[in-house]
Amino acid sequence: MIWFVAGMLLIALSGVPGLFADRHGRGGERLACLLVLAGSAAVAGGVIIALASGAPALLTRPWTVPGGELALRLDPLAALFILPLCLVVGGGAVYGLGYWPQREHPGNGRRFRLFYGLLGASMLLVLTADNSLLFLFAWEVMAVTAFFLVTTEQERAEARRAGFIYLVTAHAGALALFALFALLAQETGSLHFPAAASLAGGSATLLFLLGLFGFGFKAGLMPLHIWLPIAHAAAPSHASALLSGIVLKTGIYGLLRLTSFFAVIPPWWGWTVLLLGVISGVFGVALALAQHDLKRLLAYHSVENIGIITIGIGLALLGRSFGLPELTLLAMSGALLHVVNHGLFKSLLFYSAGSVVHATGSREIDHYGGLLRQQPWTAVCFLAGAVAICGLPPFNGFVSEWLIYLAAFGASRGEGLNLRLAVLAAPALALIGGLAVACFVKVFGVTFLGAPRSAAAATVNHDAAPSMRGPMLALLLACAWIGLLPGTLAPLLQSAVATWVTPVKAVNLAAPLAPLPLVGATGWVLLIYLAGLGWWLHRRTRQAPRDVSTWGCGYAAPTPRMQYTASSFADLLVSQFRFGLWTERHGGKVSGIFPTTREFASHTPDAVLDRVLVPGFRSLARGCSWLRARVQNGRVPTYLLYVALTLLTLLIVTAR
Amino acid sequence: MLAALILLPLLLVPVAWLIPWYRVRSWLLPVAGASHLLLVVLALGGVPDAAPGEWIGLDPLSRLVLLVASPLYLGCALYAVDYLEMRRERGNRTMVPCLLLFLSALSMAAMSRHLGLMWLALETTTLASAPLIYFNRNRLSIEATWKYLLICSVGIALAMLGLLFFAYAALRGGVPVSLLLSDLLAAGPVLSRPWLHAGFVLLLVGFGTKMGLAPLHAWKPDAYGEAPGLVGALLAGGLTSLAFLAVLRTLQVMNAAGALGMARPLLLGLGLLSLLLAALFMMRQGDFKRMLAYSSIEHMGLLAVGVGIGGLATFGALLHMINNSLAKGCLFLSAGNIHRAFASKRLADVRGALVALPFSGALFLTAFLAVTGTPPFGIFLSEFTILRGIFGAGRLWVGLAVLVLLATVFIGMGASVLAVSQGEPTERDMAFTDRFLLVAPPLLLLLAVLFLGLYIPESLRLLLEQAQALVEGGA
Amino acid sequence: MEMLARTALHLLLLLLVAPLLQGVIVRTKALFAGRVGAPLLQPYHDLARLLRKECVVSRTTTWVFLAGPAAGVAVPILAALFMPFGALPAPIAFTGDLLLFVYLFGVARFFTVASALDTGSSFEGMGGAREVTFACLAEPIVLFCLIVLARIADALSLTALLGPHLAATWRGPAGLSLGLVVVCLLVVLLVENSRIPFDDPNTHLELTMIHEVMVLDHSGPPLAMVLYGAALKLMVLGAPIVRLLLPVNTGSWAGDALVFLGGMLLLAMLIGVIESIMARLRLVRIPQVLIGTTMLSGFALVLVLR
Amino acid sequence: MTELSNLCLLLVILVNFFALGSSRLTACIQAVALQGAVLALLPLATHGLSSHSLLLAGGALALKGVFIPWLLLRAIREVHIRREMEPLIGFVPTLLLGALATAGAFIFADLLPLVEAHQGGLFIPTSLATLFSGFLLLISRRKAITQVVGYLILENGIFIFGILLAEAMPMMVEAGVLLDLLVGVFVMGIVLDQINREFSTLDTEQLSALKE
Repeated sequence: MIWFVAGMLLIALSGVPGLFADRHGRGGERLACLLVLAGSAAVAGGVIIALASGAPALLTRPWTVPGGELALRLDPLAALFILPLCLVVGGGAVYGLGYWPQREHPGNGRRFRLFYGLLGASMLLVLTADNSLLFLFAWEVMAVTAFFLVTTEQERAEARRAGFIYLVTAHAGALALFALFALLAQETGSLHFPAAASLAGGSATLLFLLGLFGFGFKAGLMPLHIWLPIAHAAAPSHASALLSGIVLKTGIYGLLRLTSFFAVIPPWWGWTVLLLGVISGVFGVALALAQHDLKRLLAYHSVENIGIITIGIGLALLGRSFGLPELTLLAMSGALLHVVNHGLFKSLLFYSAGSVVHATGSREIDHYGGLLRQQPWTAVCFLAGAVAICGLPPFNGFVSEWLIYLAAFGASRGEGLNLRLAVLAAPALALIGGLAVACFVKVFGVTFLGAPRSAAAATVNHDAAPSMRGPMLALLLACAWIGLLPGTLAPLLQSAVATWVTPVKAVNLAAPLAPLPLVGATGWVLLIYLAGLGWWLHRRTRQAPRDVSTWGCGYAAPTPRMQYTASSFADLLVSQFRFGLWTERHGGKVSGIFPTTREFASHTPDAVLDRVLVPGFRSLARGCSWLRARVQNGRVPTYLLYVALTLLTLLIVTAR
Repeated sequence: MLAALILLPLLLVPVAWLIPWYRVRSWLLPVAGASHLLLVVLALGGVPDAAPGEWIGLDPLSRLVLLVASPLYLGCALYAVDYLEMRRERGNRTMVPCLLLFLSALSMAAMSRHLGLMWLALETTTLASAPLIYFNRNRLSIEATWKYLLICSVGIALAMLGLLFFAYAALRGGVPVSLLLSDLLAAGPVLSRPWLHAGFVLLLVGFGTKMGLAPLHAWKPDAYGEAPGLVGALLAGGLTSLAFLAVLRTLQVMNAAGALGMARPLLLGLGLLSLLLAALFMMRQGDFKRMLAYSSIEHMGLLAVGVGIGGLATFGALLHMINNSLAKGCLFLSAGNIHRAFASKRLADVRGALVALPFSGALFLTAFLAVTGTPPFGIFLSEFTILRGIFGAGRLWVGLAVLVLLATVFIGMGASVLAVSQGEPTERDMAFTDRFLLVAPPLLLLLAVLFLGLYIPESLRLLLEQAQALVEGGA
Repeated sequence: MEMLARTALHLLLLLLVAPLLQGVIVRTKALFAGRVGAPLLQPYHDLARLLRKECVVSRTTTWVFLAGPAAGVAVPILAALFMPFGALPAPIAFTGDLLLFVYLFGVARFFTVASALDTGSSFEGMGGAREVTFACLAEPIVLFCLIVLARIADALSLTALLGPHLAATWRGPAGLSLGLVVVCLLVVLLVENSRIPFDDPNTHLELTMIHEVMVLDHSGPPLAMVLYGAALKLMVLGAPIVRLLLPVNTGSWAGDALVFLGGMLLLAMLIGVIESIMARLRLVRIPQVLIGTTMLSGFALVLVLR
Repeated sequence: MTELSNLCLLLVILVNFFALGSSRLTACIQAVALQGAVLALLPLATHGLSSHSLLLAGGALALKGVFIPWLLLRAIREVHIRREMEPLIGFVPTLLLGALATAGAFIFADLLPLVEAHQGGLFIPTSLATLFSGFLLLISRRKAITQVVGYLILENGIFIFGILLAEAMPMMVEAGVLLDLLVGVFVMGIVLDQINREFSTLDTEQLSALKE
């Protein structure tokens, strides 16, 4: 525990010395990076020690604020969230050296690193807090620091808008949590977190709904995902990685903690969560497919993956309400593993996307093309991340989705139709998987393959800097490790699920997870096959003539601009989801035998934010201004009238 | 020593009037403030609680208010030095004496154990602050002053009538008539109910006007909007706390008479109304100083709600009074700096304060976060405590309503504050930059709020609990 | 030892018989058209020639261009290890291997489309877009069918799903949904292998192609691997249909193998017949057909869930 | 003695109505001066000739009857405003409202239990009625001067009530009332002066620039 706390403090203070360093020097950022690395190492060490000891590590100190108590609790459930956090936070610090160097960003570099460290530390505190007040405290600090990361480039209007919307949603969610924990304190009589499965009845329903709202906002559960795409797009890439990889997960963590308190789980909870998961998954990936801003697209994929995780949680909740420990175990371990996996491969994707953006200076996918030649490292890393996020073997994404599938299939064996129907999660997952493949083939192909579509892409001359490459490769290895040796994580998953709900201690994960090594083995074989065949093909085609151009199907002068773009690639598929996406298309109609030049543009705004909330709030604000102009009309007599009326009303009320 | 708290600034008034040296006159303010703070600290430690029958004395409530008001005043006084230095054209021959008089009246209002005396002191604060609002000497400021004066005078007159009703309640109850707090509390049970209730309503409306509870708030946006930043800070941080103290005093009497059950719903209603009004009126507020006024209304509403619920919520409300005053001080002072630098307080003209005035801009933004209840600042604790009180009292819907309104407030206020602080700065008065004395006081106030968010000294907790017991003990 | 023998037999069946099916299909269509048609072994000759030929590679391409064909061959071979051939159990069988089976083809698709995009040709991009679109819509169908089978067999490995119990099931109450499953799987087979009515393997207008247009630039050995991969895929995906239609277990493995081969040939002929008697669907219709099929499979699932 | 005081009180109420009804500022101010003078009689009428009540009466007369009316008259002489142009609420409606308010005051007063000594007195209803009339004037008029007049009448209402408690709380109340009145109106006078200088009018319509 001491290691953990020390590491947390190191991370928190990592940005402070830099504040006093030279605006253009490298010392500050190097020192900060070093501190973060040391901190993450210490934290990871502390976690591993705590895990080895078996029992959850506790730390309790008095705190003199009303109801406060510095209570930390480090159990396997938290550990499962903390370990990827260490990797991503540490990696991000190194990545920043190359991606956001102080000399290129003298204005905001120091501020960025300060809040980066604070964010990391506050998340650690969120994941280990054992007291409502402390939790809220860390939660809000996390929200605010993340806000400052999003608005790093606050001179850009886009970043300001993103920051504002993020801040508002974060605060709204936090207020819901205020209510949640106040009611919880009323139930348990103290602000200390209750023990697992200790709450029965009471205002459970209200607590659950408040939690779903408050934590759902953070997790980016549809339709509460509004802040996510813009914020991820606006932040610097390693901040986006941290946001999408870890910050979202704190929402999931909160939901898990909350549900672990209750003794009995009514089935409709599981169904609600499951349904939300399916909606987030399908529409998240559909929206992603329709985007052509690289980072916005990745952000929507975060919504999708949160959906997958939530599907797992929903199944696990159903397993609990129907008393099927095996189902609970499979679903929850799948969900937890996907939490880890998404943290890893999404960060990998954001890092490599950042390297592309850094090189081309644009986030528009349709401006890329043929980058694989100049950026082989980035391309390989992105490819690996893409394969992983599509849930394809041999990478880690498949393993977690596989577990959730098994759980869904398991549900079909249960008695009672209201449980069996949960099996429908499986086709939904399949649809999500298929769409994800389509989307990432699109991104990878349009970005790295073919011919450059713009001058910016054609003049790219550098791959990711070594300091950016290192973290990317580390994450790549982590993904491959989980994908190829999944069995190694089984014990941790088992104990984590056991901390969430006790009965699964009886069942052991070994039986359901037995095939994992085989899955890994298949991955190995696949790799070997591909390598062998590829090597053979390479030898056979080594002396093939390479100076020919692509066969243009008889068209004489093909140009790069004629290549399929991201939009056109996705169009056929997106048109299937038109009912939910409302893609906007402008122009593009050609007529006549010799049509003149025509413009065509299509973009898909966020269904919830841009179609519902923004107009709604605009009219609300207009109404408020109107009312204000009437009430606050500047005339003293009117004001005195208010006083008189108040006096009369109160007198009448009391006289009655 | 208590007398000194009142007399010292009072004696300095003529001095300030007479001495010819501009800068020295400005420096009288910090001197008075510092010595006042020193005396307060000594008094808090040394002077025992007031015995029955004393007209001037301390009790936990007055200790709390002094504890808030004195540091805030010192901060504003320090700020005033450089501020007046920059506004030499305005002169400080009215400003300084009025501020000193304000301090004296403030101390008296906080310490008087006699409702009549307290009422008198409050009236004096109103009169002393009127010329301060008029500092800028233009049409708008005169208008603001007029409104402030008229509405507050009406309010204070109603409060007077309320006091007379209390007295008559005692007369009717057959006990010797006296407005001494101790006597009223002792006579509590026999006070005649109709008179008591009517009197409470009058006092609530009267002091509520001063406190700025909706719909009695109408003077606030104008006065806060037109007054210089430091005056706004004193009004929003000090005067409102005094008015709140006055309301608490009446509550004490009601409590002694066992009529809290009648008093609380009224407070709760006014509080919720204030929250609602503030929430709606902050939406797309184009003037950031008026926005601060609405924020002050919002927090007065929170105080009223807290007291209206009672129990833990009252404890939270008392804590909130401290945090709110300090945070408001920082907010108004930094806002004043931004106002000066951009020579405007319209959102349309003010952009990129973070770049233009690194310190003031950052302070403004941080103070906004603090005042909207973001950790690690104290307001987070007090708001959460109030909420716990509300939910603990089983008032589920009140709690949820308060939360929704707080969220709305955050949206409205956030939009304006971020618009002011972020972005590329618009053209501005380059002569004005962050000076030490213009930045240090708000910073110190903010640090105080931060401190209260991280650690609440045992003694302060005890004080708060005693104060709470005083308001509603035994009820 | 015995295990190794089984695996060897399994792979031999696959690798040797797969091109033959293509021959059978072509022959059947020729007969319907009243032509003699190419010899049954023509596909073997084609592959052999292509492997010998030189190849040309566009200058825009990278190594990804070659990864497509490689995956196209590697994946079916690997997937076949989980798929029982008729009554012959799969060499590898474990709980949940059916998902691995499904996702392996996802890998193949990923790299095939990627290599198509690598050429930078608008036509091949178009083909890729269609491929992924229809695959997306086919994916849920497969899952529905698998769930139905899993529910019937109460197991989660392909071998168990296609076990000896099927014969009884046909007669049982679940027979109807089994029939629906066969239909759905057949549709999926046709889509995945880009046959009429969804795609025409030997059309000559690129604008109407799906799969063929993706491999326009492949030549020589890579093209050979593409074709061979397609044949393997047809066989692997056809196997479950054969098993469902002929759920007979002769005691000996030779007998089982023969039954399976016979079934595969019949299936090939069936495909040939379908291709001869049906017209090609308009591209916009294809999604509707697929969604309809999804409904059908969902109905099958409901039948067994209740 | 009650009869005399009641007489005065009725007079006070009449003056309220006159103030509410009249459109001429000078008349209004003079009416208030009259009201102040009448109020000065009250303490003598109730508590007889004691030094204390004499002082109260003297103070009231000096302030309410003489000083403040003089101040206001001077003000309007400077800005040459004679009459209250178009009030926010017409004169007749104002009068009706005033009647309502007075009636309400009497009803409300009945709810409040009195001590024997004050039974049969009109003090409570009159003070409330005067208070309400003052309020009404404040609410219904545009001119700053008229509003000050309204404030004065409001204060008079409170003063009437104070007289009841005069001997119960020696010096305290009346000191409060008089001082408040003095300071309040004095400061308002200053502000009026400033307003006059800025706007060269005392029409509060001009004073509505500060609005949303």
